Amino acid sequence: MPELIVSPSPHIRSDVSIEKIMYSVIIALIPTTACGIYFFGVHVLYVIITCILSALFTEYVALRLMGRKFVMDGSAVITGLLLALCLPPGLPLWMAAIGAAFAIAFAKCAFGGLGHNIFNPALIGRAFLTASWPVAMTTWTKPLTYDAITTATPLGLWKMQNIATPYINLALGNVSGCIGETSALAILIGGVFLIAKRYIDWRTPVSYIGTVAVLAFALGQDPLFHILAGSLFLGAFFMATDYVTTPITRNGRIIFGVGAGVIVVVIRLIGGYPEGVCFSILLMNAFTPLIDRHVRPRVYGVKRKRFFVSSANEGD
Amino acid sequence: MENLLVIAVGAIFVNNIVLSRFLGLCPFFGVSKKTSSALGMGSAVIFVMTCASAITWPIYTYLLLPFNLEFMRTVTFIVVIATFVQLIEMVIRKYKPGLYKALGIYLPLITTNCAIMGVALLNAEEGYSLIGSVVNGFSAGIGFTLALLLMSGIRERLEFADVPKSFQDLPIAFVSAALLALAFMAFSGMRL
Amino acid sequence: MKLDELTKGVFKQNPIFYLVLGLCPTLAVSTRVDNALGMSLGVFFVLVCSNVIISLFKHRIPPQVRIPCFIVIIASFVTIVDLFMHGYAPELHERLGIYLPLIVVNCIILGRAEAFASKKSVFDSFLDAVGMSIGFMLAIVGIALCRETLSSGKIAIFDYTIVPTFTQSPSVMMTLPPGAFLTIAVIMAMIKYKAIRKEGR
Amino acid sequence: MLKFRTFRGGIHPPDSKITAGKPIEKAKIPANVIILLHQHVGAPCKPLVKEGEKVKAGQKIGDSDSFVSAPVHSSISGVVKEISTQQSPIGREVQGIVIESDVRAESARMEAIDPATASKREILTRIREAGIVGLGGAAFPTSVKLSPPEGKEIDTVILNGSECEPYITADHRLMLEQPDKIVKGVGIIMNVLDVDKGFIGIEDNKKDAIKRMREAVEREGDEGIEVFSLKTKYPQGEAGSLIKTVLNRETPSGSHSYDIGVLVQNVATAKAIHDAVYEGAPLIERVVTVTGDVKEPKNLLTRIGTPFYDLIEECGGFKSDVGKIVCGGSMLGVAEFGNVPTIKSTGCILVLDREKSKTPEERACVRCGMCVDVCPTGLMPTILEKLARARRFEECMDYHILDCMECGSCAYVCPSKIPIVQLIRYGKEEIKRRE
Amino acid sequence: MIEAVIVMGVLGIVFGVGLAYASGKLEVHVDERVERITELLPGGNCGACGFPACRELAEAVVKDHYLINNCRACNEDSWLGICNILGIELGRRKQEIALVACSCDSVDKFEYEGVRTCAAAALVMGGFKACKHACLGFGDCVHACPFSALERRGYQYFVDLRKCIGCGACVDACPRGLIKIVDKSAEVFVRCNSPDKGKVVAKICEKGCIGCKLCEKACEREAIKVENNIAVIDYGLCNGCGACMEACKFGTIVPVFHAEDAVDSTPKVTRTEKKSG
Repeated sequence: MPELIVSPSPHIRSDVSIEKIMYSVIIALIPTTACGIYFFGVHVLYVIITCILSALFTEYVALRLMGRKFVMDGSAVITGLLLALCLPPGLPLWMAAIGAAFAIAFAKCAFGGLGHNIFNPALIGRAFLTASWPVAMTTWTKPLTYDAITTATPLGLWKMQNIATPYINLALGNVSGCIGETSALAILIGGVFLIAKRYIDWRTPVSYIGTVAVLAFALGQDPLFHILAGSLFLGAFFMATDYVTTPITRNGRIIFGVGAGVIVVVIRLIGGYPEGVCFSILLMNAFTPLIDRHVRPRVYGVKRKRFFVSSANEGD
Repeated sequence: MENLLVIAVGAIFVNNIVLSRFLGLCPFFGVSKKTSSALGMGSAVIFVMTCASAITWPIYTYLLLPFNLEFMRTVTFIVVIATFVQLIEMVIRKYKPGLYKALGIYLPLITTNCAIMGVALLNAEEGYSLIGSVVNGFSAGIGFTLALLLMSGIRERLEFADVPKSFQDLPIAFVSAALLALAFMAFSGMRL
Repeated sequence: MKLDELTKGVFKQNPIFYLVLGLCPTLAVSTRVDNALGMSLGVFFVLVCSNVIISLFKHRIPPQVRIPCFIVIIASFVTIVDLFMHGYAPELHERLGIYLPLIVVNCIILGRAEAFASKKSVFDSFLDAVGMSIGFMLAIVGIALCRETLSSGKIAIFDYTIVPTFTQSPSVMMTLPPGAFLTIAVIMAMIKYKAIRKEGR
Repeated sequence: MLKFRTFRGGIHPPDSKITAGKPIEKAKIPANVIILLHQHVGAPCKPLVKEGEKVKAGQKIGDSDSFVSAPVHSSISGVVKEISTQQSPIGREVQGIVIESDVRAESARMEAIDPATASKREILTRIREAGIVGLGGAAFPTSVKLSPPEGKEIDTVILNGSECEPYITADHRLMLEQPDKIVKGVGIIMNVLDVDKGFIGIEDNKKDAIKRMREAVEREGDEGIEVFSLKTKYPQGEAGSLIKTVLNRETPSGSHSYDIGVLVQNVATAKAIHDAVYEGAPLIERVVTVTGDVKEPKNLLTRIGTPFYDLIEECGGFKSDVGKIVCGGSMLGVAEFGNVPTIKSTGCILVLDREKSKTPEERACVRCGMCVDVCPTGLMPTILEKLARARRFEECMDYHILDCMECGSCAYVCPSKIPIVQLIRYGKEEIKRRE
Repeated sequence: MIEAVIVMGVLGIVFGVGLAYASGKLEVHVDERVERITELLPGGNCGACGFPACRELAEAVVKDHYLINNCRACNEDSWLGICNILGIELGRRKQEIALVACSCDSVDKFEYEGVRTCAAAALVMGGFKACKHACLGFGDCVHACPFSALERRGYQYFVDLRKCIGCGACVDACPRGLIKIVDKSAEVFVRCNSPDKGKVVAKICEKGCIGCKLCEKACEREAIKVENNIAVIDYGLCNGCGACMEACKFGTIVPVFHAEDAVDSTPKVTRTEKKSG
């Protein structure tokens, strides 16, 4: 009689794994990356490579310091790539490298690595760079010129000089801005791919973009301009859907999207920055633990929806 | 009215008392381990801060300013606040022992909570009216509670996290606070 | 034995890194080394004086109202420092802003008064106060040094440049709140890392 | 539009029903059978025979005085070799009677009764005497289930033919080959309970079975019975999900389906009831799907108590290096470590090779929320898993850990391959232990 | 100057009177003995006393002095100290230690895959050890010990007798109930817990107790008895002579090491380490 393996049920597992999801995200980012390189030239490629390498290297070193095994699961690559995509095309490479290193070291590894971070590492990297080198982070190059002619982003133009950019340019990406944020169409292709594969939930991007559109419309702004301009698409499809830092319930994801949408509009209209996608997601990341705690699905056979369940009896 | 809204938004978001002014850090790190106690502490601070703003304002305006005793504001304020907090402490201890237990040693520390003293001083410095002071005090309390709640949520989740040994407990709390402060920079430069 | 009372504040029970007291001024004024020095001198004066006075009167103060009494004593010294600095270093006074009067609610001072001075002898309290303030000073100046270096791209104390500008684009973030939290986090993690390594051996 | 109603969550594992097209074959009579005295929920039976005694196929050899219990019968004719402790396929050690076959195939039958004239008491006694238990896997004595407690009114009977588990085709084949017996069985259940509404729920991936059953219902001419096409989704066959889908009722947390007036029975149970009543046959054989990595997967009509290895042998033996032998389906089944005998509720023997048996490496949870999305109960498995691991059982109760029915959907979808079900089970056990 | 004095004076009087009044009105009685007792208690919050934390025990002790016997963790000095605070005198307290009653020698009956804790493994087909009573070796007891007195090396457990205070936290954690709390004076113990018949035990475990009664015959004081197929030592009668140990053919009875430098409570077992982790 052979020695058999005994393990608890279930005895079959789905073939979806962390690696598979991560590499699908990378594939979904290819159109965006290609657009970035096409519009802003070869320097962009260096920025992307620098970010990815720096992210991988930092993760390796940090895990070694922590005495853990380095696993090539693709998450560091995504962090590096996403960070690169939300940086200005002309950013000095050393800044990009520091940003990626900061993102991985403090936003990810300090919390215990993949799965434990509170904030989206790529966005922390971007926020860190914005706070550290505001000038470099707001120096935009003109698309398709391949030399550093500085211009303003569509949102900047709109905020400072009240000039609206044509929709077609916003959709195709023929405007200045961060590497990966300009072409709404390319992002949409990747996003739809991920939604179709069911790796991301459609609720987040839809509620996020929807909120921005509705709120912009309600406040007398051009909703289409507001959803196409800036990094809203990139944020909505790739950052606000990051598993680790967003709510785990479907309703929670809708709340997340709505909250982020409101913050984006508030920052764009009265804030100190022309764009607020990065900060809006970071702020909602901070709210995520609270959302997770209080927004729970209704349990089968349990009538009442109970909010504030566990804190009810702790006061006394 | 416009003015009050500006004060409120300023105190809650733009110049958040914890994340931007560095006031009240001891309870921010001390009581943020559980959401429930964070909520309790937060409400205590909101209450004390509002009342302290309301009490210190007349004393400053009608007692210290007319007699040119501005230099004594530190002493006066702290005495007023200390007395007031001690009263609150006694009340909670008597009627809400559970809450008292949860807040532990931090309730007496509200006395020395620089946030409350700081708000009183800021009110004096900015020259707010009575209503302005109260709104400022209340909003600062809300800002404090908001930051505390977010922090407690984060730390509750971190209990499951596989934080490296050298970052466990306080260091990771500081890192979280740093990242939270980074996120709160969203509101810097906000104008109404 | 007595030396222990002095040195424990500096290392073993450093008020900032081990007791985690007095964070507010530490983070708020540590943007520049000179601010940090001014702050720690103020704390030094207030801590030493109040510790000595409180331990002198420890038997006279009724226990029910001890905290208000301590606070009044501390507040008086803070007012002295405030007025003194206003007169002799108006620029520094300006920069420290409300954090100077807020020394009164610095947890270190009240904490030492409550935990130490109200129980121990005058001389012990004095040593404790000196040790604690030196510990505070080392910590705050250390943090300030890190932050100023990274945010200005050079190392300088007052106007003496120690290391000339090494980068043209320093990180602005280090002067901002996130930088402050981050600096102290990294320093604490490093201390912990060393402690763990030591224990492991 | 009832067709599109469904329950929350659920998963779509590959259905792997490789034996769906294979007719039921009669298995060889084994040399030895082991009749376990505890094959059901409730009190174990006491042996009625002694070592060395001769028994006939169908002879009652174990019974209990307890109400919640069912007798056991010898499934072959032969000699009682020993009565000893045996490993049961559900992981317990119970008393068992080993019978050696004498090849004479003598059988004992009860008299057939006519349900039209017989009293309810008579029918219930017959069902009990025939040793019928829930054949879907729960093994709850059917006579007990058909006697609802005082004050509980049953208004609907649902026959569970969904067979949502991958690999298993026993019920599917039964519905194809003996639909009339099943429909007659439902008729008996409805008569006993005085119910005039009955549903037969079948997943819509078994179109042929739906057709056959509809024809059989028409032939029977009972207007109260409706064949209900269910959306193919796991765990459709779980009672709660089935009731939700068919009737849109929910069993309140902590209560039974009879509390909301519903009785759920498996199709195989209905067929067994038919046999016991119309033919007087006790429950001594059932259809078992032997599938997975065996040379020739088959649907076998087997004698209860046949050792697993005999059945695997009959299907040509292992295809490759065997890793796991699972009693039941791939989602809920229990992995065996020895040559255990089948029991009444064994519907499937699944053999997996060593490669498929390996548990994938566990990674950190990335909070993807897939487990929350698929949980048919609406729990948050990832949180339960973390809390159970941290031994924070009181908080587990806040998250309704006891409502988990361990369907395994969460562990199936988890991209980090965390053994969520086992951790939840562990939490539940600890909570029960503490009470 | 005058104003300052007056203002401060008035404020002082107002607040002083207010506080004095309030403190009288809102007085809450706190027994300071609770604080002092809490300080003396070990602070492991092990829960062995039936209270969730040491402080709760202290509060209970003030009301009912004899509850102090519930604390198994505190040492002689602090125990006397607490008695002093309470003003009572109690006799010498019992001191106990935990011992793991399994040699971990049973053969495996299958390859287990799943969550690597004893409690979870015990739920899968009754555990992967052929012996139903065998240690599963994932160290739930080690994690449960509030005083880090247990150590796991491979499949064997070592109790640090200097740290162990017999609080029983590990007893609760072991799904097999293998851990026995015995008097600290114990010199030998039976390292098996299986009530199975000797035939069954011998087949699956080289070091299990088969209930042969050789030890019973060897003992002069009748301190060791075979009950329910397992030898049990009555530590009230045992003088630690070791006769039973020599009589046992299977090495089931082993000495408890009390030497300061010996951490092991169990001697080395010849079986090689199988899997760990």
